[in-house]
Amino acid sequence: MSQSHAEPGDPRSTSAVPADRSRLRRILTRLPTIVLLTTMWVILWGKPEPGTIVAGAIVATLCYWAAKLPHIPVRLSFRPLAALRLVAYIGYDLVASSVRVAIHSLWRPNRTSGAIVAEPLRTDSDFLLAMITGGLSLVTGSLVIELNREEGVVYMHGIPMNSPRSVEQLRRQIRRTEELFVRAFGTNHDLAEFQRRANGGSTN
Amino acid sequence: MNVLLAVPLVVPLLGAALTLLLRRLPTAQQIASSLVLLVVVADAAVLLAHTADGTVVVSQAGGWPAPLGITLVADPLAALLVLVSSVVLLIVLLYAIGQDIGGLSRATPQVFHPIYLVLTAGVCLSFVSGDLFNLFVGFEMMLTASYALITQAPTRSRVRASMIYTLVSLTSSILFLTGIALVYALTGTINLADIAGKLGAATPALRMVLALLFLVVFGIKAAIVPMHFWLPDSYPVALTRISAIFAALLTKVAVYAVIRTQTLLFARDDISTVLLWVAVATMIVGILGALVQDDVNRVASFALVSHIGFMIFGLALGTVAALAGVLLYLVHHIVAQASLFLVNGLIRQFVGHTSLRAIRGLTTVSPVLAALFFVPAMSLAGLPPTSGFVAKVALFQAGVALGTWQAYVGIAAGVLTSALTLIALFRIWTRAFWGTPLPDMVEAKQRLRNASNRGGLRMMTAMTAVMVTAGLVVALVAGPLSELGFTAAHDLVDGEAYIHAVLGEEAPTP
Amino acid sequence: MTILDYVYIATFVMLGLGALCALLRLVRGPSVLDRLVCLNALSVLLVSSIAVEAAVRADTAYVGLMVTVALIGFVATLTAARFAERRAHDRG
Amino acid sequence: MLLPYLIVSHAVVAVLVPWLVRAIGARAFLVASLPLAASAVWALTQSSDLLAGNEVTASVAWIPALGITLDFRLDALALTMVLLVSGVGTVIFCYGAAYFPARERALGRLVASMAVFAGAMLGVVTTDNLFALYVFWELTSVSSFLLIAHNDRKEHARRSAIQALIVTAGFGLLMLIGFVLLGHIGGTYRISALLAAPPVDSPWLPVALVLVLAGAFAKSAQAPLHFWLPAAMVAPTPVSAYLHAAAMVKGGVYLVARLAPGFADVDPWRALVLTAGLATMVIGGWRALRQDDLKLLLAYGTVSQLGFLTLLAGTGTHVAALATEGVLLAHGLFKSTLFLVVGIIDHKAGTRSISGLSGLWRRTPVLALASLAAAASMAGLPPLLGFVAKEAALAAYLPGHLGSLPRSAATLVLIGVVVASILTFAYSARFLWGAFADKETVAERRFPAPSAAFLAAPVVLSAAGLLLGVLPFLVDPIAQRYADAYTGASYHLELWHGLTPALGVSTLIVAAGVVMFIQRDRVARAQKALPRWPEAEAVYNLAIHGIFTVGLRVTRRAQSGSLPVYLGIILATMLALPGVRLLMAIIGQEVDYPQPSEGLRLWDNPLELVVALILIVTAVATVREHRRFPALILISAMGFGIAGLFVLHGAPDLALTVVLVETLATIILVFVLRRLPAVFPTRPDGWGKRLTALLCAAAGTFVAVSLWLMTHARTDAPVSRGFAERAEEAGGQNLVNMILADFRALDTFGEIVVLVTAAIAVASLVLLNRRDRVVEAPDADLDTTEEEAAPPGAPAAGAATASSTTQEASAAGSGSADTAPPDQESR
Amino acid sequence: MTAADWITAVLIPLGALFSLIGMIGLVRFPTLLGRMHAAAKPDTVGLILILLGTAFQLPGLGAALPLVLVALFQCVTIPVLAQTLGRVAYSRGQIDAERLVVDELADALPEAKARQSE
Amino acid sequence: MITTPSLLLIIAVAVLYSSGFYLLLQRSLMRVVLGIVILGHAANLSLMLTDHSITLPPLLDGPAGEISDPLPQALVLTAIVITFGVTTFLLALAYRVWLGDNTDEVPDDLEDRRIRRLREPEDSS
Repeated sequence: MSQSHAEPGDPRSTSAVPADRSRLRRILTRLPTIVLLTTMWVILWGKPEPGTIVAGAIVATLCYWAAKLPHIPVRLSFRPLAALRLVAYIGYDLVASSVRVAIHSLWRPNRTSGAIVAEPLRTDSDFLLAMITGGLSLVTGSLVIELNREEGVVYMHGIPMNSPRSVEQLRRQIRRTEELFVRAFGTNHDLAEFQRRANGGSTN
Repeated sequence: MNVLLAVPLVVPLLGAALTLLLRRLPTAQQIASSLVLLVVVADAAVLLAHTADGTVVVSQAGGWPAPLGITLVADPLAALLVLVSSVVLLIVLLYAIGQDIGGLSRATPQVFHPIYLVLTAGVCLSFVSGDLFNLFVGFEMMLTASYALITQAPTRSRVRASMIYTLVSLTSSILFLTGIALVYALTGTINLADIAGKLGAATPALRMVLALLFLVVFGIKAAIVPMHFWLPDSYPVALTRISAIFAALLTKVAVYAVIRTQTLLFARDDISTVLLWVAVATMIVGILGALVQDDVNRVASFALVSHIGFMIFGLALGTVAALAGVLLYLVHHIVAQASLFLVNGLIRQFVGHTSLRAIRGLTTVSPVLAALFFVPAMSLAGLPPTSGFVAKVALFQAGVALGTWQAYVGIAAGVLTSALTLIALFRIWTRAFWGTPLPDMVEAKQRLRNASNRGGLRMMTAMTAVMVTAGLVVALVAGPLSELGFTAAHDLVDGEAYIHAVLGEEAPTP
Repeated sequence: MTILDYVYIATFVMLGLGALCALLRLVRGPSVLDRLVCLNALSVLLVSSIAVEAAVRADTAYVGLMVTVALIGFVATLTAARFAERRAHDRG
Repeated sequence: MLLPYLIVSHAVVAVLVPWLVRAIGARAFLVASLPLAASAVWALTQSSDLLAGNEVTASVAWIPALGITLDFRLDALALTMVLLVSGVGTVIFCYGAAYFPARERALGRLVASMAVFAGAMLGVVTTDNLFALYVFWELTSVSSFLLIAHNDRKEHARRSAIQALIVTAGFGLLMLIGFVLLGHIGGTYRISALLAAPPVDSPWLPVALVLVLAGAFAKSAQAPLHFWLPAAMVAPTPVSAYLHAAAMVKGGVYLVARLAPGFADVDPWRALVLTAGLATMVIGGWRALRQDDLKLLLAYGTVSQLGFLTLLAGTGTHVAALATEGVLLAHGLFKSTLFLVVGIIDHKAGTRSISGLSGLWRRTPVLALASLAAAASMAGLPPLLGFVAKEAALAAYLPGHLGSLPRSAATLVLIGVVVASILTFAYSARFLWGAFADKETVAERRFPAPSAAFLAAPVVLSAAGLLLGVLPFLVDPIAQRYADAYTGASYHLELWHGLTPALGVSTLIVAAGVVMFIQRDRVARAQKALPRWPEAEAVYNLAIHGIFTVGLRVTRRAQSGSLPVYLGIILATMLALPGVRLLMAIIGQEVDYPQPSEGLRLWDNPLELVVALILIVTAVATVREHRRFPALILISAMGFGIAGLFVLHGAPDLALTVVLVETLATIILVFVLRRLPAVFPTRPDGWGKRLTALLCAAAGTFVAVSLWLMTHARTDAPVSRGFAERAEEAGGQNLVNMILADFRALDTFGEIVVLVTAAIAVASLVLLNRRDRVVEAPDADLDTTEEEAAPPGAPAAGAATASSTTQEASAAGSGSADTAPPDQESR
Repeated sequence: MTAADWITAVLIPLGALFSLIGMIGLVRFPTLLGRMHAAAKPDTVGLILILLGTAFQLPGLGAALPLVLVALFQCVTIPVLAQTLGRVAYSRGQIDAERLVVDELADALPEAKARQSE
Repeated sequence: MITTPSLLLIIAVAVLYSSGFYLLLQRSLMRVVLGIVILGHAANLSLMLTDHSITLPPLLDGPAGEISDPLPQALVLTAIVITFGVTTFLLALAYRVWLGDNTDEVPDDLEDRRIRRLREPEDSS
């Protein structure tokens, strides 16, 4: 199965398939977004009454149609256990590094320096990359500055970086986060690719 | 909800929506908006018939009783103004349609029609609103539409002019909102009739502060000196159809608001001396400005400012006779000013501009145009037998009847202003209409005559003639009109009829 | 006054002090990006305050507000940031 | 009564006549004279009835509520005037048919204006309502304005016309105020009722009379307002003959004569009328003597005679009243004759200058004869009507007929009248001599014989003067009827009263006049030697110039064209009116201040401090910020502050809206901002920076203090307490939403309309009119082709020079004039 | 004081503390990137804690559900914002190079630039 | 009984109005627009302050206690939206001014400027 690398919204990604099937598929691929929007609506409204749900669905469809959101074929899988691990890791990291930054900001902000490191990634699914960078940025003390999509290199700013050792730690953290994300959400194909690159050690 | 009061708001707005949908079908759009205005005119006529005996027609919007919901009220003054405004709006609309048919304008008709109808609704709402905040909303509808209109065919000078217009109007709106806040702070209500009742118990000094603040708020929009500067800088630059409506109606809506608030809400507070001096300053400064202008439209705009002073003068007198005079003046001025601006538009159409420095001998180029200019010029100068004469006599009579020195000061200023108006307007006549026509004007006339768009031009001329005739009709029916004026003025001075009609018979009165 | 009330007061004091810090940075600058960060921080603080307020009053009326502010504050800041980015490119 | 219809018929003719002129040329005058002739006939038929004591009245209601009704009333004075206006008018209209060539420019306008004038004049003299009188009065002014400038391509004609209009209509306004006062004092605007019961004990009565007289004097060219009349001679001769000799200028005299029976004894009346009349008589006569232009000679003569008439009409005695009637008629007849004669001379000889005419009497003896009769009448020679009238006039100031007139005044007047009469004789002789006599120094001109139709008019009028002089009893009864208003010894208009003092004075006048004519060269030298008086016209010019200069000064100061200044003035006004009032209230302790027990406190909640600090700091920082982007962020932060405050005040819905709107606004601002320069220009804004700051601080403080005091002074509990119960029955929970969606749905509806309208406006500004978009290039100005360029429909050169925005017009240059639509409104 | 109240009493001040410290960092950090770190993330932690605390005070699960939504938004938006700001800061050169131990992006940038323009 | 809003907020209102007015009187269009925005806030705030005490949101099914006055809130809501619409238009207009004149300034009126340059009235006939 060849992985499509089409840019988001590229019409070519669906044009190859026969017409009626493609329409069905298009609707199906859009369904999750609409369901998501509807759910939000219902949550905001407070009570899940049928009227609310219908109204929400209509509003969501309208929003979707009006905003002409690009529909991207979602190619993800979901592994609950790995996801849990991921959440736990991120949560811990978040709190821990928050405390770290807090300490620095309280006692020695002037002596705190940062570093920008380049770290090659081992996956190239769009979704995964977005999630990984998001996750990385979320965690205190790290900030994605630039993502080189073609070579799969992520440039991270980290803080506090007072020694080469902490730089290495930062790199490790990036790789760990990446791995967790791929394990939680990557398709089998992604996983295989990731492992191939990780084992091969080639950074491309 | 009383349908009569709802129609002038709802029908134009529905019409606006319809014309927006019909924007690809110019003819349908034109017919639709004309029909809408016809309906409004008819409705206003019926409304006037209902109120002519001094009855106050009230409609509680949504069925909620007065201080809670929004009340729409039509007393004779409001009803008459709705009628006159809608007639003027209709005539100007037809003028504009003529211009569009002839392809003689760069306006965007698709946008013009819906916005114009929104303006109509805003003007009507401002007249019949019985609620201070709703009045604000009406004003904003009108003003937003006017912002859209004044930027039609946005050339650089127009954009500049509309910048001035918009910012000054916005300032006024902000102050209006502030005023509403203060009124609510003081009385806890925003229904006009209710405020009128409750202000009685308020500290007089604070009440007077409010009275003066509202004078400033509406004074800006009514172009009362010294808050008038924006008007001559913005109106003359707009398209004719738009400056005509602005000059005729928008300032009058503000004058109406001044009258309504000062008579109904602040009748107990004697700010008549302030009003008087403001009126005198408005008359004199405005007309002095008109004397030195070099552009027909600018002369007309300054004259407009000056004549607002007459209405404020009448309000300053505050008697029944004076308010009746103000009503006559309002009607007269709406029609006369609209006529003058339409004629100026025709001049622009004929010779390409309105600068006195390059217009000569228009009587030769177009005798009809000359006749059409002459009548409103006479009317504005107050020469008999036009409506302007009648209105001025009514005001002078009221002033003499009151007999205070302030009244005489106002009368003196009025006489001086009338004389100077005569000079200013007949200066246009002698400079632009008499003399040997410039060669290029004769050519321009030939070109217009041979052009394919004569039909449009004819319609424009015809509509201008209709407007001028309307001015004469106002003079002709001045008898019944002044009767109506006295009825309306009684209602204004009394206030009880209004308050009772809105709040019910048991309401406390000031 | 229960303990909870003291807790709320303390919370508000902390949030208020935080807002003042943000305000300080907002005025001091020095760069646009600093100000944008402050803007976002303020919006987050607003959401936090609303949340506490909701807790104080045990009232659900504020919940919708929170969602909106959280989302909208972000949109504003993001737009401005994009603008700043564009200018940076223009300059570069 | 037929009269209203007759007047209306004039208006109808005026409307139709331009088309008629196109068809039959100047002969349209004949058609236009029909209503006049009908009026004359009608007046004659009424005269017997009238003399029997039955006054004819009619009334058309116009604006009864204001006392403006078109009352008509035909009495003796009115009859005289109607006969004069319609009779002389008919003749002059017929003359006009022969006078104007068929291709005369703007003839339609002329005939129509004359018809309007004739109708209005009939109205003036027959109406019985002060306002109706004013209406017709000003109509005559306006038609006179149009008639004077018949040849509007001449600068002089235009100037004279506007001058006449300004003087007559301007002072007419004073008269209007006088009328209003008079009506207010007297309780009625009916002239007859006022005269029947004149108000006496009001301090405003003299003022009213002075104002009315001012209008009358201006109309009747009394010194020092006389200057417009000679200038008006630029009009075609029939116009001068009719308006400025027979009819219009008599309007003022008529008004004086009309009001004199009621008000002659009220104080300033006589002093004013006699002084003005005498001065005008003498000045006019004196000036007439030195004119070379025959028409100007007549014009000054008219001024002099009008002074005489005013004097007589205003004297207010029985004999003076009789004399007034006589002179009115006589002057109307002889003066129009003479004007018509001048018209014929001008037409045929091509000049009307005394120094260019010689020996005409031999060429047209008929004309000379008619002139002789008219001039003799003017000079007061028997057996002409002029003589009869002048005898009566002299008698009026001689002892025996003085009535209520003080003797000293009468003597003074008599001397003046004698002097003026001598002058009159002299210039009458000068006219005849100048027009017809042989002069050695002047070569005779070609003079084609005028047609009989042309000659008929002066002959008829002059003959009428002769006829009435010989048969004064035709006039006398009418005059008696008018004079009945006064008590006095019986006196009749007659040729021969016997050897009375009046006859003696007349003889003296003639003798002196003859001497003066014979010694005309000496007189001329004496005139030259005398210092010239300041011309009244110079004063007028100075006044007008002064008005324009003041206008310019004021406008230059006030209308600065700068928006910041305008807005600053608005703020200043807000401070000056409500602001000062509030300050006065605070100083005078008229207001209550909140006490600590009533909630005077710094804050409700410490968080308020935070929010307020955010607001204050961001506001001040925004003011001090000169870079656009930081300012924008500050504004955004302020929005969050406001939202926070709303949350504190229990208004989550509001906070939500503020945040939403604020964000949208920020986004839009960003889109606009990125087009604009990074730094705000900080040019001085016309007002000093400190002054501006002070002004704004004061304005802000005013608003806040008002708010503070007014919330404290609240009179009633807010009405919104009533919403809760209503909302429950309506089934809503969130009151704000209930109000928006139900109680005040109209506001919400309006709000949506505003929003949509604004959206359309924005779209049409930004998206439509793309062709007006300018490329972001340094020389963008040159590309704004159709913006301010001369429209193709207009001549490029004319519009460009005319354009008030000259710089831009020239900058715009030729542009895309060929591609733009035929838009005339592009400026 | 119920158990829920106790939980709230712990969580909410803790969250506020985080926020406050973040804001203090915003003021005290000398570098732009440092301030970004300080402002964006303790804030998020603080917000989540506060939300959690609030959830225990609200009447029911249904009422608390939107709070999850808020937290979710925050988690989604903060990284996006941080990333954007970081990129802008870097491209505008508002990075204090002295306070960077390593800057591998500066080494890569010339070629990155070249690639972008292709 | 509380009859007035707290002083601090009154001061805030004063500062908002003052700075709004100040910006309004500037030549730079963007500053003027910002001034209008601030003034809009100020006016809305004044409306809110007519209800002078901190109370509960105006919900009938909410917790018991005195609720705040719902009417000013409704008015402010309407006013906010209206002000927003108009401000947007103003921005579009500023954009057009910039397109036409390439400046961010409120320009003076040309005809007024011409008349200001006149020494003598052009005609006084």
